[in-house]
Amino acid sequence: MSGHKTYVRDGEPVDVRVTFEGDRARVHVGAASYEFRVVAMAGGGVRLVTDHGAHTVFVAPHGKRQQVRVDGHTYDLEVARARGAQSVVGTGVVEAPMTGTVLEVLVKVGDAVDADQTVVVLSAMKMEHKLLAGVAGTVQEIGCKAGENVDQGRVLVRVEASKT
Amino acid sequence: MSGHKTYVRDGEPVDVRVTFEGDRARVHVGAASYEFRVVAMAGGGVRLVTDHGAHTVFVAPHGKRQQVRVDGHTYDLEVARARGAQSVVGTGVVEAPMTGTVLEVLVKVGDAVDADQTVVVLSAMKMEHKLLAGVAGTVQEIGCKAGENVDQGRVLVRVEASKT
Amino acid sequence: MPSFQRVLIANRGEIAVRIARGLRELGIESVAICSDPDHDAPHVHAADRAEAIGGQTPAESYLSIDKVLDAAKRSGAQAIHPGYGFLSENAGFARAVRDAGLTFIGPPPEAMLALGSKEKAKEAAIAAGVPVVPGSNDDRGDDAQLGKEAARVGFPLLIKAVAGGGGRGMRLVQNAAEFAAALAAARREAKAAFGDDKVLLERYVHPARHIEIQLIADDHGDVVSLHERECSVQRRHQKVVEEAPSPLVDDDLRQRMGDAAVALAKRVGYRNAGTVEFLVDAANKFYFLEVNTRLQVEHPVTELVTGVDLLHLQVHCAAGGKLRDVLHGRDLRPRGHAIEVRICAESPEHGYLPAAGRLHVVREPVGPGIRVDSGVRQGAEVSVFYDSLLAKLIVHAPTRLAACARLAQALRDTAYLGIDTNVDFLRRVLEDEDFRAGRLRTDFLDRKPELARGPQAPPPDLALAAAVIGMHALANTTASTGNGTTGNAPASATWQRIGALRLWEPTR
Amino acid sequence: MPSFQRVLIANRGEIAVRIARGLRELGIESVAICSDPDHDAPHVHAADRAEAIGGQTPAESYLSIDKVLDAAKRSGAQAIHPGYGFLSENAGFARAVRDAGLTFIGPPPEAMLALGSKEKAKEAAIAAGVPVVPGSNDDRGDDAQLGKEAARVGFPLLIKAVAGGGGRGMRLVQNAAEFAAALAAARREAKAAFGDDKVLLERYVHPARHIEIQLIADDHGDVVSLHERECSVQRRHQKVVEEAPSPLVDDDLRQRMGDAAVALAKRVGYRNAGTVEFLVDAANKFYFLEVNTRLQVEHPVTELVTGVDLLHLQVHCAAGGKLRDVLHGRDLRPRGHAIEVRICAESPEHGYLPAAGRLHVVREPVGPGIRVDSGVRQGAEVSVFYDSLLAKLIVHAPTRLAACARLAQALRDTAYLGIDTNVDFLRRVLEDEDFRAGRLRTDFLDRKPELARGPQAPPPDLALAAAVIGMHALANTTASTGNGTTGNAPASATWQRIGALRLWEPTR
Repeated sequence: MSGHKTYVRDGEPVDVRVTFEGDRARVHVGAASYEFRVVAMAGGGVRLVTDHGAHTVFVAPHGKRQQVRVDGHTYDLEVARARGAQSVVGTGVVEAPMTGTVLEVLVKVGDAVDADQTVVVLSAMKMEHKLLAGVAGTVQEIGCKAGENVDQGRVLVRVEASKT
Repeated sequence: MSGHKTYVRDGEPVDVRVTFEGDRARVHVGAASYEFRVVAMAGGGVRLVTDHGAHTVFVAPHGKRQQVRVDGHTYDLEVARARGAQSVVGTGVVEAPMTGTVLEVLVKVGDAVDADQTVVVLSAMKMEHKLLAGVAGTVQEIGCKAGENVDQGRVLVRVEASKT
Repeated sequence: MPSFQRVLIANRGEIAVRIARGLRELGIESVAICSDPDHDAPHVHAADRAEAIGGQTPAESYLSIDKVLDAAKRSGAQAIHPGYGFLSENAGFARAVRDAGLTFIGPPPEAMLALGSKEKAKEAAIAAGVPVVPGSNDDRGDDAQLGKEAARVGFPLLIKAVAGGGGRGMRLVQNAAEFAAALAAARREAKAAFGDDKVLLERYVHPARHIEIQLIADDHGDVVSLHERECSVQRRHQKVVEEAPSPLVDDDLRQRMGDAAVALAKRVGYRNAGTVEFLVDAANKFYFLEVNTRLQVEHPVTELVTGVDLLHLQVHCAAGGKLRDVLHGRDLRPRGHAIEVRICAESPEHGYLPAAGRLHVVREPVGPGIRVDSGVRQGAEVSVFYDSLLAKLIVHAPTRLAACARLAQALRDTAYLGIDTNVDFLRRVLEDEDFRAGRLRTDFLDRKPELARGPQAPPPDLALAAAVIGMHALANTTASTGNGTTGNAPASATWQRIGALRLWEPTR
Repeated sequence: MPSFQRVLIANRGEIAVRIARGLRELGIESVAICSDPDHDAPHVHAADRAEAIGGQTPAESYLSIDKVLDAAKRSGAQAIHPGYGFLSENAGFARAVRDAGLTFIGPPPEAMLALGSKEKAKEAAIAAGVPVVPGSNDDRGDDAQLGKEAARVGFPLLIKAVAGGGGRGMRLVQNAAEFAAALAAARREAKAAFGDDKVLLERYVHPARHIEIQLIADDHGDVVSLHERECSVQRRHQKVVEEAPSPLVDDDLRQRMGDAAVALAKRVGYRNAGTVEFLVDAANKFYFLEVNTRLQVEHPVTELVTGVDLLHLQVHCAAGGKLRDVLHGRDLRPRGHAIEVRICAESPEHGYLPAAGRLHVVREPVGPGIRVDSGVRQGAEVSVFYDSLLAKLIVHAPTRLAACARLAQALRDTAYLGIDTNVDFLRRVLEDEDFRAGRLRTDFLDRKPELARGPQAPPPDLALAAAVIGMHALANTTASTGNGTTGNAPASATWQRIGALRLWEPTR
């Protein structure tokens, strides 16, 4: 499972990409890379464990921004684009981020979609993953159907980006 | 939305039926009837509000029994049969308890099912409802398909009870 | 022991929750009241029962004397606790409660009136021999006479417009040489602003500390001082941090301030809990400010260091009980150190802009010596209608430094997210070197604007990484339980989710 | 002020959490250790960092001196806090820690050895002039001589097999006339059971109270008594409820017991925190029982009534600090009343059967005067490997009755569900008339079996109705977010669910 989000820091966009393997998260923040063991806390927070200690994290939406509280310091982050917080492939090619079962296909060929619109719901690792169109445009192809088992990387939906 | 469960009290089975309307719950315990306003508490408990005061309730499974804590007193309840805690129609006729959208049909005609087996997942009021077979037996008829909108009372699945 | 069977709480938020808990401990039924937006607010569920009184704004609900009295009658309550704010210092309400045959848990309306205006309160203080800020309010238009008065009042002094407000017509005068010119300017400004050039003179107490004395008084002539609270850390007269004892008060000053406060209370026939506020100058001279005729927001610090429960004492006194029955032989001297911070929905980083919205995350600290008096719950909407106070975080520790460390740590363990709060600001105050050294003055925050501004550095990589991980983690723990759930009792997946919120583990 | 930079906590559960919090307040880094099942236990996340030491059972983990020392070295800790239980009273461990060049936060091994066996501790007590239970342990087979000894010891007395245990060979003798026959029977039983008919005599102190004195001692010769804890409510020598001060101790007895405890500590060169346990008879005569050479489970009640922080004092003393630097001029007399109950995974209603399994619901009370020292979290698995103590609930209030009311209410506000616990039992104890009246004896629970049994009535309709509603409510709040989620930031439905758990409202 992986995800991606762009924040604005000091006026510059910063890409943050995260990949999960088991309980490990590898995060790229711009050119830097970090790895954590992720543990959920009763009550809604998350602990990020490293070899040198651990960080306590709470997150919440804050209007169009995002609040994150790390070790008792709150940061109010500016989000660059509404590209979607869930598993996103931003090219218009919606691939299965991991092997799983398609729960729902929410669009059909020819539908107009927004970048943030969920097009497929995938069940994997017993969790539900919402896959977003990634770009605004028109659905060109549907590569799966509800109930089908799909391998990682399988193209589930193709969206042609609309010209703006 | 409604539900039903049978407990054993003083060696005798006691039927408990609950019907929800909005935030109100009407409960029949044997021949007696009660009505509460139901309010969820942050942290997992529930408040049952009456005109004369309110009760604080926590519940948890306890092996094959069920714990309920009401106003600081814990009761360890004996459950009569594993009839299912979710929306159940116990006759083998699985009806839509409310208008909604079928998310998944988990059986096909001819399948052998247990009474406690989920046969249909319905999305209604933006919540997911698991509809159980209600009786052990064989699926006779499927009356819906995934993605379909169904009205309240629509027969979704029929199960013929097996002879025991 | 005299008491009540049922008490109505004419308030909301943390103080209503705290009163409901206290009443329950005393075996007294509590009745909450609620406006429409407070339908299922924490204070409603903290009480034994609730009376909905409708309305959105305070004026339509908690400030409506008729609605509150109606609710009290409907519920069969014998007494009303007003909390703080709302109707708590309204003598008319106190009288209406009494006229309705109920008990007002607070002072009698006569005492409230005697202390209600600053002018009257000052007269009462002078009559009781309590020092007040030296001044002169007898301007007959004779500037030479005023010059003599100024010399008597002493410098530095303030010239204020009698009709004034908002600082217009006000002049700070450092010495006699400046007086005549400043007076002329103040008169011109006052005339222009208010059409009245009358002025008054008042000694400028600076640097000053705000220190107050907690009193409790019964119907039998006993008035007991529960000593001081230090409340100098303020912003525009709004207290931000309160503590007891004051790091700046010694036994002698404590005794003299307590005696003064008791004398004033006796003079006006005061009953129940009340607080006498003083300004204290650099030479430890104290001057009467005003009396708060109610339980105060900051009462917990007094409870922690004296070991009394002020709510219990209020109920005891209101029911006609004698203080000597419950306090006789008790050592009430401050022990250890207690500090309270007020957690508010406001952004010090943005000019203290008030915040409203949904509290998506509420995480309140627990542990030895930590007390949280909270009036909110996770998921609740913080309304624009009411005070911005979300909760009070109070610690008690053996020493002031240990209390600072405990409170700073407790603030790090606290999270109220979804709206702006002052939690980070409070932590910065607690970690400030001057604060930790006890160098407190009423202009403490004015002199340290950097505490409100906060660090200007961009968020570190860790914050960005944590934001993305946290978001994904939460989003995915709400994942579908899918099929395969057996129907017996609540699905184990359900329990896992609501329970452990276990991440990255398949639900069964 | 001497201190450490990093301390390893050689324990788990609530005490490890409490130590980690206390260290953080002192600015000291904490290092947790964890066995395999404790991988993500609360104590691990309470510390700044953790060293996994593997193993399932205590013997494989928290009892392994080698593993603990390895972890300490790996982490760079300068000191080890042992908590209670596990290695805390193991003199060999204390010595190994010292030999490794680290500081053991506790007494020196020599003091532990001097107090380690009951016999040695009794000798030390006698040498220090501390009263012990009168007895005779010099059986040379001469029954007539023993009869004379019995008269000296006094009646009632117990005849016990020297080689014995488990009550075999034990006889309670009410008076001299019964002695000869009882002695013969005891000898026969002892011979049969242990192959040795030697017996000892011991005064039977009954009815007795269990009262203990908390001590803290520094390296500079100062030993301070922090007064008594009343721990008479026990089951099979396991404390169930502890409080301070004892309702049965007056200033004079407090002073004499404190002096005795201090004398014993000085005699053996005791350092750091320790507790001297006594039996007290109906005539207020006290008899030495034993010394616990560690911080005790029930230490919070002492902290609440004396205002000290025992963990802070332990660290201060272990680092070579002087008590007079931190306690000089402090009033340490008990103020108010504190009561602690131990919340355990066991079922008093079923013969105190231990319970294990998943804690589906954890709801811990909050409010003025309430402290919870907890070692569990919602969703966690309670393992059979470890002690059944889940958490301690402690209250502080102005009077004992107020503390009883506060604790009973706090217990009603508590929920640990999914496994059996003693929460309802504890509430029944707190509400018991004799308990509330302070009529405490070590056989309190034996004489009141109905407290353990609980009410025998069938569950009321309300319980059944609540069970079904609660189950449905929870099952349905985990409902699918379905589609329609816009992708910007976490889905609002997610936030609603994790946040408010709003029932019966459509998610957006």
